[in-house]
Amino acid sequence: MSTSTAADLSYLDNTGTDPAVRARLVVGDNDFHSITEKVCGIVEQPRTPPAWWVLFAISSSLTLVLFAMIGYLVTTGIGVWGLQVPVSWGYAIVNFVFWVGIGHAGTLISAILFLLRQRWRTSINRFAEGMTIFAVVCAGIFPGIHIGRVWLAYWLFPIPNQMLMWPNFRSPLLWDVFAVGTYATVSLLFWYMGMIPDLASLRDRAKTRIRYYAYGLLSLGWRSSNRHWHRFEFAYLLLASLATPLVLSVHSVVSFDFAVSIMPGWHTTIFPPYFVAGAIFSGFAMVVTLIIPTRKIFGLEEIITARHLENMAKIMLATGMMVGLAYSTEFFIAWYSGNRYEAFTFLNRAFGPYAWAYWTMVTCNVVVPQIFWSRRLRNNPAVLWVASILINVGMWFERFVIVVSSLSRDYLPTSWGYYRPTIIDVLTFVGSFGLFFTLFLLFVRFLPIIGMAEVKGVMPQAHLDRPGHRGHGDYHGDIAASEVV
Amino acid sequence: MMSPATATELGIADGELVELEAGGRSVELPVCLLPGQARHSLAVALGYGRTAAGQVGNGVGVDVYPLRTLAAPHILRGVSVRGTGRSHALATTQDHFAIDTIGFAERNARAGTLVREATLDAYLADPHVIHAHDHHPPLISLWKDHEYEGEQWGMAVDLNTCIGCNACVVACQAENNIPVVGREQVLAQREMHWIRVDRYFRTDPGLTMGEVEDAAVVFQPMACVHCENAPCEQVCPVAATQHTRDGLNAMVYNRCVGTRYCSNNCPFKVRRFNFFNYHKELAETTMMQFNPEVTVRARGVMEKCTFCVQRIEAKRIAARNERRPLRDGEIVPACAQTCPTRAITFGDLNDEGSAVSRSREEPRSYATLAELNIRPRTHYLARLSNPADGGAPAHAEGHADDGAHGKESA
Amino acid sequence: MSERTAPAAGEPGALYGYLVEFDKVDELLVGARAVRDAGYTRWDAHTPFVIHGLDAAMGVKKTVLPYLVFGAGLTGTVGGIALQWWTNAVDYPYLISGKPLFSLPANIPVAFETTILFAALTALVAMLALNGLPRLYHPLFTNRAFKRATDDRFFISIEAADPLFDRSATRELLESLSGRTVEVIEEA
Amino acid sequence: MQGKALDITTETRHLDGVLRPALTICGVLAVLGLAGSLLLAGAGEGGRSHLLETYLVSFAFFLSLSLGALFFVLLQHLTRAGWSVVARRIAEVLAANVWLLALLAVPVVLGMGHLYHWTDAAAAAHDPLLAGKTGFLNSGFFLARLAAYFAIWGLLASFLHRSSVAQDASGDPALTLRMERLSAPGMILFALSLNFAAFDLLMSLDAHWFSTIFGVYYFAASVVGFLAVMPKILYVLQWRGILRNAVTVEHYHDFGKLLFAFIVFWAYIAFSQYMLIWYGNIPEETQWFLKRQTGDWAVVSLILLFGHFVLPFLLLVSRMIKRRPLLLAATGAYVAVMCWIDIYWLVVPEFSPGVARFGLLDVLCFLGLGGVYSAGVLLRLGRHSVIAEKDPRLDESLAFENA
Repeated sequence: MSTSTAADLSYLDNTGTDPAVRARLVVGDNDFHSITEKVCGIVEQPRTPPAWWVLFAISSSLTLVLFAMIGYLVTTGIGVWGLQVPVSWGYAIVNFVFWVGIGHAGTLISAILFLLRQRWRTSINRFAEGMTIFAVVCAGIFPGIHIGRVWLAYWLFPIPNQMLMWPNFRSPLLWDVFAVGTYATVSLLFWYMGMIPDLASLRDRAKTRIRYYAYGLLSLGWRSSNRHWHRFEFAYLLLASLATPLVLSVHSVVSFDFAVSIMPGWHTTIFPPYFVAGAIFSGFAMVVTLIIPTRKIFGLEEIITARHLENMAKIMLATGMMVGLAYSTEFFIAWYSGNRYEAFTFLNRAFGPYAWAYWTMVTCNVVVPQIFWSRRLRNNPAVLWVASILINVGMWFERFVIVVSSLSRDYLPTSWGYYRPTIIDVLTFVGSFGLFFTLFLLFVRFLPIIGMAEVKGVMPQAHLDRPGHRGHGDYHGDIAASEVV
Repeated sequence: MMSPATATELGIADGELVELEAGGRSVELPVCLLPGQARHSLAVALGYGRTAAGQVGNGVGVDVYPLRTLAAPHILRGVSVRGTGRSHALATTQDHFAIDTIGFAERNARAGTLVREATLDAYLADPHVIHAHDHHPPLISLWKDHEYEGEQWGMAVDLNTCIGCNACVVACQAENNIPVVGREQVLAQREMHWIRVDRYFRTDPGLTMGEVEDAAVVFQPMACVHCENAPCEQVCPVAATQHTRDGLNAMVYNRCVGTRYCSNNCPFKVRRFNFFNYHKELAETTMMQFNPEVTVRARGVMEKCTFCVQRIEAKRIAARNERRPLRDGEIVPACAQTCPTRAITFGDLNDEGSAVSRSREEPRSYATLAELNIRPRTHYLARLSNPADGGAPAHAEGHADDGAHGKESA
Repeated sequence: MSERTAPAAGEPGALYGYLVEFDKVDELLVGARAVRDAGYTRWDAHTPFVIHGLDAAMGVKKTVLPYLVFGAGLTGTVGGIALQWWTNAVDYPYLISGKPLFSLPANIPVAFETTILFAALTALVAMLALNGLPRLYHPLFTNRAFKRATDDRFFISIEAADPLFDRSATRELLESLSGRTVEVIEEA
Repeated sequence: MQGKALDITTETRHLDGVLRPALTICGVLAVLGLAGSLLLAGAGEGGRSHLLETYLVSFAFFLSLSLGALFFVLLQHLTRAGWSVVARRIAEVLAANVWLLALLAVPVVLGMGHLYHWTDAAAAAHDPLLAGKTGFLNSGFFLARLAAYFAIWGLLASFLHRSSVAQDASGDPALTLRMERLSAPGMILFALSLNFAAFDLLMSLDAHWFSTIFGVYYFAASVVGFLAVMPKILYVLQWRGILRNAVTVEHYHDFGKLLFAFIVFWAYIAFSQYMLIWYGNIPEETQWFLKRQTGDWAVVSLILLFGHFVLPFLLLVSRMIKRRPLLLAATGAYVAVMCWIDIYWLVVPEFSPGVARFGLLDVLCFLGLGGVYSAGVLLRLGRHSVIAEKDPRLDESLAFENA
């Protein structure tokens, strides 16, 4: 593994394919301390960079737009949106599914990759988990505001009330309440728990009292004790094992919202795994969209390496193909079923009034990822970035196609309709991006965006004692050359 | 109104504003394409474009009296039509969207199974002819069905006698305090009718919209059919719609939080949502016109046909006071009461002698979308026709087509 | 600090224990084995990240956490099913879509989520509780060098409360390791 | 460079002495099983049909093992996995055994007329639903597809097996790269073919019924099946002194974890399919489950629920079992039986509504086919080393430890 001169940036390239050598997960001359410096340095910059302020101003303004739209909606009525009778779920639900989908990558990277011993996760998991939380916050807003009487949303919880009534546990919307609620809670726990040791690092480096106390409080008095680490690791493993089926379940439950119905185009048994694959797909796309500029701005190329990006590109390719397989299976079965309504729904998707949405979806989700077959293209961050944005667009359209095109033409042709969003719909959607980025910017400014303790644990220096142990994970390589402590 | 074929000839699109000129006078009207309108003929409605009709009537539509002359009070000849290229949105409660080719074909194909018909000859030859195309496995659930005891309300609509006059729609609207939402909301497809008359055109198969010369109309009044296994009920998270003991698919307005999930999962799309507070700006006197027996729905709740539950309860209480059982035919929902041809029968399905039960026995009786195992409580009696030439309507593949059956005709 | 004026254990100024710092992982592991073999029980290693093999080197016993979490998960499942059964089939039964009052297939998702929720909350809370966290103050925090325990240094601390603790013998043991100077930590 | 790593040349890596007795056992099983089931089928009434049905069950079961193995090998290459190298050769052999299954498909093809009611063109023409599907469900196209599936699987498996064997001699890391590169498109072909094969072989038994998730279901069943037999194979090999030190408890542990995960995955897919259909309550879909909850089949469904999910879940959640090769092998063997019952449950209710006439014939047919299948595996396995000797990641696998 080359650790070449500073002028030569090729040392950043760890995308080699030699099967006998594991790519290093951290490149360059890094030791434990330099990792701490690099990651904490982002948070510890005494002056907030102007670019941050500009972005923050934009995103917080958009957040205000979101709140204004919600205010208008609540005071006026759902009618301010473009909904009508065949299509009585529109942007709000599309956005909900979109954001929840994005919110899957974090826990996926953390939990599933953890269980699969994909050590490259350590550089990106914190970041992705943060993104999960913010996406789930955005997602959580939509089912709340999309109901006709927002002020009664608490009726969806099984709270004893004076009507002596309980919610209907047969409804998938109630499952959603539990699934998304659990998911938000567990993701938050997972994120926070993983952050405790890093918060302690920030505490121990604090130069001001406020920082000392703030991070001190948040890190709960973590003192790096190995007896604590032991339970911590076990708890982390358990949380990962719990979060993995949870991730699957949450998007499955979201898919049940559609799949339990009897609407053609909604009632499809493949929805649960297909939604999960789509969620992973869109989640990774969003991580890539965010991480490429972030690593550039903060100079994290040595920790979030080219290999990381390449791995994510491959996962996007794989999940994109899964989604494509699901599209074609659905199409095939729609014909095979011999069910007139089912068959028409799919014909209508591809050639009806919403064909534009359908083909946007297919192009972005199935065609675009094909460029990742090329090693050169997937290792080009600019190409990857653009592709990831297109995939985000495509995944939004996937939900749009499912929700809107299916509803717009169901059983009785006399009730067919064509849904058009209003400006309020659009601004609410745009506003949710404002909220997402506001939270994201705050995260980048105040919390450690890379799990330092975990990155250190996969560095070669951490395993000097046990040569045999180099085996697993996507690191190892010749230790001798990389011994730079 | 203009036939699609004529429109194609003239190069005029649906909803386009056209200038009609006759005898040097002209008016500008939007075109509404209607299959079945005779070729090269137009129909315009008198009575619109009034200036002193009060708040409701002023400025609605176009006054076509300028075209009318003493010499030709009803039929004008030699009218010239010129498209203007501008268009006008016609508010209709059906066909909210211009139909594309695949949608057009699909509608034609579906109409035959939704609205069933047969010729008298075919029916006499085989009374079950209208079920000839039911191909579905036995309607059995994966769980043990409930036993329904006591009165079980049901309805039968005879398509043979229904003339599609829309009186039921108006009666329902008056009885159940259904808001009048206005043109804009209708354009946004948010009309509130609990019962509507679904209209399909029967055309020759294989024609595209522009080629349709002639069309017959079939129609079907459609309200909530109170499915036994109602798809809407199970998806409601707050149990705002559930089955009553007497089989009504009840809507609990003050429990409804407005997720609209029930509407999505309703195959008939008969549920209506209060997108706004439609009662907000009504005059005191208008409010006093409301039926005090029926709740006025708030903003953000779903509503739909109740089988006139207020009437059911009133009769039930009366019968209980008189210590007698309810008589068949005693309870009459507003739509049935108003129907000029008595096409709607209402009664107890658990009572074998009731009119509605007897109508179930008829071979003509069928339930729309029965293959979904939703067990609708409203059944339809298929329409029989006896065309003079013995040919015409094949029950089989229905042929319908598009057009406009508008509430507003410019 | 003389014996005579020594405050009672736990009071300010009392001896908490010794702390020794290591630069490298392997040094720490060697040290940990030595301390383990000497029979100490109230001692600990402090590392900025998890070091595999350290648990064995220290002789840390397996935590009971998985059993707690499994129990909590089971409680969640049973609780979730019971909640749905009681609310929808017993306390307020209503006819919904002709489905049975107790519709088990429809109850699985919620029961699953409550399982995960209970188990996950237990995992975190029990982990913290077993670790005695949050504990915002600790004598070790008084040591400046210890701040690098969250950065790049490795430590072993032995508490004075350990039955085998002996001021000189323990110090000798620690000094025999390849760490830096042994530091004295006092309660404050 | 790996100080502690095992020197692979010190291991027994060939079946040699074991091969002959093992083959004898397989041969006896095959002859007894097949002859016995033919005999039974000839004797009993409707025996021939029953034999065909149960043959299809066992055929689909052994096919699922090979497909699961093929998936496993493809996945290991795609993810550049290190831990599994010691066991990959065995999976390669299982996968390559799909050629034998192509041969074993002949009786299924010959019995098509009985197994697949849509093959009856006259009846299909009478049934509007089937008439609409004849473009897809017709004998010619069915056979062509079947041939295509086996070609895809066989060629993929052979390529992976042969390249790996070639590496035993040359140790050329470029071979690993080639296998990795091929695995990506290979996986896509695999996914497509498995999906449609499941539709063709199993779903079309009831040509009226359809479920988009069905392919995924068979996929889940395949992977569970493969992972269930894997610890048993490893255990038996080690018991006969082969790979005694190369395969460690760590590898068993990982197979145990994967088995656990895929059992949960199977349950997830099965639940999704059932719940969605139960909930939607549309007869054209529920009819399929209705058959499986009527009469005896309700019991079989419950056996699957508890035996294929609850019990293995409880067993495998324990770390103890996963780290005891014997216990894991036993659990795996048990799960494999459940997998067979699963496929039985997919197939037989179509022919025998209400009555699960499970009997000696089923057992004999299973054993007979099992004998043939195992003999195929043994012959292939005996030809080369049972471990990918010069895989560049072998050392990593040998030194592998669960963190």
